Amino acid sequence: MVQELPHPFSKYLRSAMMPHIWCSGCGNGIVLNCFVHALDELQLDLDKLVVVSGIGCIGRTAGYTNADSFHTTHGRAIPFATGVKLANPELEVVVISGDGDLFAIGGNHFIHAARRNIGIKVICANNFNYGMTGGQQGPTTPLESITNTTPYGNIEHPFNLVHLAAASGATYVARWTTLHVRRLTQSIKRMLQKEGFCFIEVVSPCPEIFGRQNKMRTGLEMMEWFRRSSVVENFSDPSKAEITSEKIVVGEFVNVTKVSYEKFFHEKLAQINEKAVEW
Amino acid sequence: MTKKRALLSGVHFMNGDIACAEGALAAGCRFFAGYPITPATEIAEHLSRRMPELGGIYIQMEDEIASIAAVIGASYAGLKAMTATSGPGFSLMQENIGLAAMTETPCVIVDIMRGGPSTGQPTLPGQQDVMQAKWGSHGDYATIALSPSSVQEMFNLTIEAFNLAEAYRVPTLLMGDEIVAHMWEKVVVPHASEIKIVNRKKPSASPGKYGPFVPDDDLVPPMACFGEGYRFHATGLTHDEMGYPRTQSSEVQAKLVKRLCEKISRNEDKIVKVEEVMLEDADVAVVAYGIVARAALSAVRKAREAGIKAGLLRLITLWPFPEKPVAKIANQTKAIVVPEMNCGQIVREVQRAAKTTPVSFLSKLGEEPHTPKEIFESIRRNA
Amino acid sequence: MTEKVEPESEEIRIGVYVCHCGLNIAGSVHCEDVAKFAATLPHVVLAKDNRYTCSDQGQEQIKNDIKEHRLNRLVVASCSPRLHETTFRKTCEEAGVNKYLFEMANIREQCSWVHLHDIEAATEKAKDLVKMAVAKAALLQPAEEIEVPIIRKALIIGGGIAGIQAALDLADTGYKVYLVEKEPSIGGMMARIDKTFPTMDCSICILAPKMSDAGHHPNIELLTQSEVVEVKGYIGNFHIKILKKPRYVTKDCSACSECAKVCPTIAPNEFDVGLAIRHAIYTPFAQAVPSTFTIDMALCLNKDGVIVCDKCIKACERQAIDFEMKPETVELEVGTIIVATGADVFDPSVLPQYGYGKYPNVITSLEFERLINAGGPSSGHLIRPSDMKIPKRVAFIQCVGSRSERNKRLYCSNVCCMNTIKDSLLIKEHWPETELYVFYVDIRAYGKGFEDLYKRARKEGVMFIRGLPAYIIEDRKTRNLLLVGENTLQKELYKINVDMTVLSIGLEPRKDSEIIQRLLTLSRTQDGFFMEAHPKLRPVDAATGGIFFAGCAEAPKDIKDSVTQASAAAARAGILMAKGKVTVEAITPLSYAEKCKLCGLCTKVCPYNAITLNRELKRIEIIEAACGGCGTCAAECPFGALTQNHFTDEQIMAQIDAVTEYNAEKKIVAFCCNWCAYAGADFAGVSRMQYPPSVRIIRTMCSGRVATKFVERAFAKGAAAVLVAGCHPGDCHYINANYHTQKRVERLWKKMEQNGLAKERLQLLWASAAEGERFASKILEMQEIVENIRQEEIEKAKKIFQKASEGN
Amino acid sequence: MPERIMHEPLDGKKVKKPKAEIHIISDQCKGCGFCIEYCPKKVLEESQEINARGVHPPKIVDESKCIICSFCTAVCPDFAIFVVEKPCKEAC
Repeated sequence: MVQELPHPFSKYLRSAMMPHIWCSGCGNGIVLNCFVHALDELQLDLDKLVVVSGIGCIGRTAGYTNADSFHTTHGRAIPFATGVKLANPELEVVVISGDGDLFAIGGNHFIHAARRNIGIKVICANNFNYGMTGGQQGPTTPLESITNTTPYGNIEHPFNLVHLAAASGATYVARWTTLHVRRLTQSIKRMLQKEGFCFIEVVSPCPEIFGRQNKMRTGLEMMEWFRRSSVVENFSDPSKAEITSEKIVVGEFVNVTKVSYEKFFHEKLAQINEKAVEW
Repeated sequence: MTKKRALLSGVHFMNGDIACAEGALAAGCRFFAGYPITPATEIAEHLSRRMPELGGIYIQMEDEIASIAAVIGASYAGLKAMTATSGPGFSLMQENIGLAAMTETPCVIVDIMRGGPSTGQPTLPGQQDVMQAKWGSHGDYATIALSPSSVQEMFNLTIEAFNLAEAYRVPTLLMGDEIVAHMWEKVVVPHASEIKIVNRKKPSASPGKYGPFVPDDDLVPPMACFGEGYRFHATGLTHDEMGYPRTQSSEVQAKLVKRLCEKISRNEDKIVKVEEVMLEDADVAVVAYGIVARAALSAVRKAREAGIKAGLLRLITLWPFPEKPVAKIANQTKAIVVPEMNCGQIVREVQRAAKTTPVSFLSKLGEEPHTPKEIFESIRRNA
Repeated sequence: MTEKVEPESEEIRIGVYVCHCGLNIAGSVHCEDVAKFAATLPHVVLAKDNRYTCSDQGQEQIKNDIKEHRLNRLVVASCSPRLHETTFRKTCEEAGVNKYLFEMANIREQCSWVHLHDIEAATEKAKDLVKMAVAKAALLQPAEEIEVPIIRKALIIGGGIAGIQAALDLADTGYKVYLVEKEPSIGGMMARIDKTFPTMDCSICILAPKMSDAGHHPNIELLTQSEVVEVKGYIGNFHIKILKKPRYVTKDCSACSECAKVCPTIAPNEFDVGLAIRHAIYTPFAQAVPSTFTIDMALCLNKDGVIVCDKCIKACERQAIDFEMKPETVELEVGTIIVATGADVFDPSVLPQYGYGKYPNVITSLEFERLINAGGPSSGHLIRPSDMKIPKRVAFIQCVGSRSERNKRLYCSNVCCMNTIKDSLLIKEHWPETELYVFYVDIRAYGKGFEDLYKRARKEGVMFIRGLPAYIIEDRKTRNLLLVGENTLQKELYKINVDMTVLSIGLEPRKDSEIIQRLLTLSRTQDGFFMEAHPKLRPVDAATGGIFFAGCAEAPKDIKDSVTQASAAAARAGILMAKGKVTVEAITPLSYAEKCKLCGLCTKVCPYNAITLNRELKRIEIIEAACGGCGTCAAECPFGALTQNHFTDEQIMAQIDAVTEYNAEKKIVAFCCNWCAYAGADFAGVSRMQYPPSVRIIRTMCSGRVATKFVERAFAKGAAAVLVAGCHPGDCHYINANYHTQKRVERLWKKMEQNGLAKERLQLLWASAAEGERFASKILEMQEIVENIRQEEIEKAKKIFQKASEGN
Repeated sequence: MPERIMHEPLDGKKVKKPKAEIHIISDQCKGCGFCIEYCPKKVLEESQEINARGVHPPKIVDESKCIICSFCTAVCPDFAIFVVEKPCKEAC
């Protein structure tokens, strides 16, 4: 066992912040891993990258990536990122946050950013509950699941995030689990090379908080669920992309070309300034 | 270059909202994010036309929360950014005004005050948000708040607000009211070259060394922007000077919060602006701000005609509170009259500063501000 | 679906012609008497005898009589209908009489020739036969043959040389062709062979151009890694379902093989019989068509849709790798099908005496082909597996899995002799010093240029020793092999030491032949290869219409024969598609809706799935085009709701009654299927085999048509014995209809036993068209019964089957 | 193809497997076991040692079986394991 060599991805991480705060078996580390893996494969200029996150366990990701990063208030990562992207379209702006942050308190921002087609890239780690606050029911908590606030089983219908994103107008929509690291990495690469609003949902294990209350005490057990249940159905109907204990539909669901808000805006600028000169 | 695309200059007839918008442009603001709300809507409408002409960004967000968040983002990306709203929107913004304070984000928030609470009186003036401007968001922090009382000042103070925001890396609030916003007046716009513009300090340290929250002697840290190669981190969590979360450390917390407040209080003298009228020999002083100050001025003149030695202290800066100017007049006058379009907000600060000098409060709520007569009566009573 | 045609009200006027056929008939039958007798029969308005009815004058006379005497039914008593029915049917049509109003009495093959020396009996029998024909003729109905359109597209199953050739021929003719291959590449066995005999061409060199032609032909659609899973429909209108397995590599693949270089998993390459390795992502051989690589998911590390290893994905510049590919079902509509599924090779590891699999230096002829092949694992160097050294002495053992009772492979595999001779010459060519021994049973060098090659081999010093080794002993140290056996020419034992032994393995039917057989309703020979419609005259047609054979699927063949047969099959299929339509003989079922109880039995017994039960409309529906015309449905229907056109119950009953009207107790009523038993009886006649004249043959298309009530009727009318004769099981011309015959006969036997009747009075015979002897001896055997049967027995049967004698 | 395969591939020995060098940063490991469970060649197993975080990091069972697919590296949430290919002079 040799140890002198540094980890190949260490240059993408803020050594001062390592090790991360996440529990053993938590999928957030895999999301971060795949994200930097994609950066590595794309040889992306880190000086032009901005990572924005909201509140929640995964919200720490911004702090861990060795790029310009901002850890906003709960739910506000997307509008903050919108400001950044519009102010400097040269920047690659990536929002990495959780299901509660992006789709409960931040839900309105998400659908409008998608509608406007702002050129920001959103990765959502979906762990089915509010992990950081100790495991409360959230917008993606499956029906009948047990959480600290649904002790008798969840009676709220969860969001189908890929359906929501597709319906809101995202130009790229994919879902993978933390077991599909290769596809997730490729998917992130594809997303980073696209124009307009993109969204990837990563179904991620939360063994300590969610799993514990739902008969999946370890990360391995949750990963086994993913292995057992996930089926790759690329470009299938997002509205049918279910997540149940029997079936997790993963894949790329949307990949279309649509002019981004910022590009559109600057085209307009050019036009009106043409006119202005004529006057 | 055609006239339309340039910044304005010369003499113009406009309303307060437009003056504010033009002031922002003159100050170098190139990003506006907002959400329609009376009586601030014209600012957005005007900028939606003017921003593009000057190559700036205008965007209407899904709500005021998003608007302020976008403004903070734009500021970190290097643009001077502003949003404008009124009471209800101002309340929604408080969360991220706190974030702006915590992350020391230079930005301007315009609050055109209307009758509250809640939806209140959308089309009528008020001064009920001035305390919210100080205490609106949770936790201890300091902001700067200015109060224009004319359309000309809507223009001037907007520029001033940007300069202060940039100088002190602090969210700066322009607390206008429905009347100054909708009133049409003559505005003299100096040529761009004659307007003083302050820009944020850029770091001298190389990317490797740079800490985003390492303060200079004035307690204000130089500010790098995204994409400049500094690869820094900022967070709403309690953080050290490198910007990294230190949620468990009491000394980091104490150091940080103190500095956030002191970078304003220590620079109070440089920040605070007041207007003093006929105070040299005054027995009775009126302390007023915003639109009310204009009624107060004519009331003071009336009193002088009636042989009462009255004077006016007009607060241009509301926050940090002009402690010293108020204390000064308190020493030389018998009484102080404070008219406000609320149930008594700034008056408490005046009382605190005036110490023993009696302060009488003149409240006005509803569709119109105090008449000069009402204020005159109060002066006479206290003379 | 045909509705019952009401018999025309017009008076029935039958003309009968008794042919002398020179002396062939007249020699042992009094034809004039027969004609006179015929004239007395009901509805007969004219009866003549003439020398050669089939001659032009004979036919002219018939035509004139038809006009002159307003004949509307025709009976000719002459040779076998198998010979001249079509001739006289044409004559009728030319005279304006529907050809289905013609009936023949076979008084030559089944009378004069088999009773040469008993003129009286023969004449009596001839009269009976005419009487039967007239009885049937009176009930004949005119019929129109229906036409079915043919889809001008062909499906070819199997992408070996036969499939490729057939595909190219059809495609060049202008027809759309779907070429289905279950392996990743077309090419089949020929692609694996080094050289071809007798010309010694490089096999792949002459095959590769054809492969790429097939790959790029605008009219050919290749479906590799695909298998036919469902075939519905009938000649001209087949609906095919094909399961296309995922390749996991898209067409963008440039076959640069960078992926294989980085693939971490390896396995033996099946194409090289495991003598070389391949990776999980691979192409079986360099010239593969399509050249697109494929991923062996059983071997790949990426399971359950989780990509663990992405080396190939990273290595692929064109991004042609797609693990998301899923199996797809392709649906096709074709008019014709060519079965070119090829053959397997015999697995010699079942023969312990040769130690294949145990001794490293015992290899098969197929492995040898890969070894000697420049593109093979040893890049053409003949090395022996044990030590990779060039063997000095090599033995070939012939007939391994051919011509052997023990291995249940009685047939000659056809290619092994020449293949060995070719191989021996190849070795001599490169390593002249090598000692070569060929152990054989017979050397079969029957083909063009084969003998020369054989001579050359002997001249080159290849030792041919008659007599296969009894066993092989391996020297543990040297791994050399000692072959021990008897030289049957010199009648002496031999013990020969060699470095390597090549087992010349035979060809055998594909293990999955049953599947193809079931899907396409084909029949197979005892050997297990697919059976052609006629061994001489329809060698590439299947019994099922619209389906043809090419290559080793039909029987072991060499490349030349496979190509020849492929072109023949293509031509046959082409003929159908060029016509664009096909006519079906009007011997299809006829249903009486009012009698039908919707039991659905007919749909179950139909070998062609030509009958479907429409529950909504409460009726059965018959697809004439799909119907083979065996009549099994009519025989099985418990309610008499089905009968067969031109072989109706009434007609057959009439024939039975005609036979049994006088001294039934002296007669055998025989029901013979047109293709085997009846043909067998004809063959007995042709070869002048003599048998008792007591038998009266009623021809049905298939023994499956013989309903129990026919047999019962015969007994009820006092017949001494009844014979039901058909094709051997498995050889049925109507796939499996004769299984139902057997069941029915067994039911009757049981019934007879229960009623204390001698069941041997009913006999079941399987006789092929070639087994005249078998037929003759059966009649001889049954004559015993006829002679020994007691009157009471006959009466008893009459009583028991009483009911059957009433009506139809 | 249906033939039974009875002989060893002649070129079996010629194929050269890359030699892996597995690096485990033990103290960074949180012991989730993903690398162990999902290694296609079962190269790793849980060790008995207890690391700085009080968990059992993986240990190498048979490095020679590793085919450097690097799935362990990709699936590790803690950046605690990676594999490099040994330079040829060591490998061959």
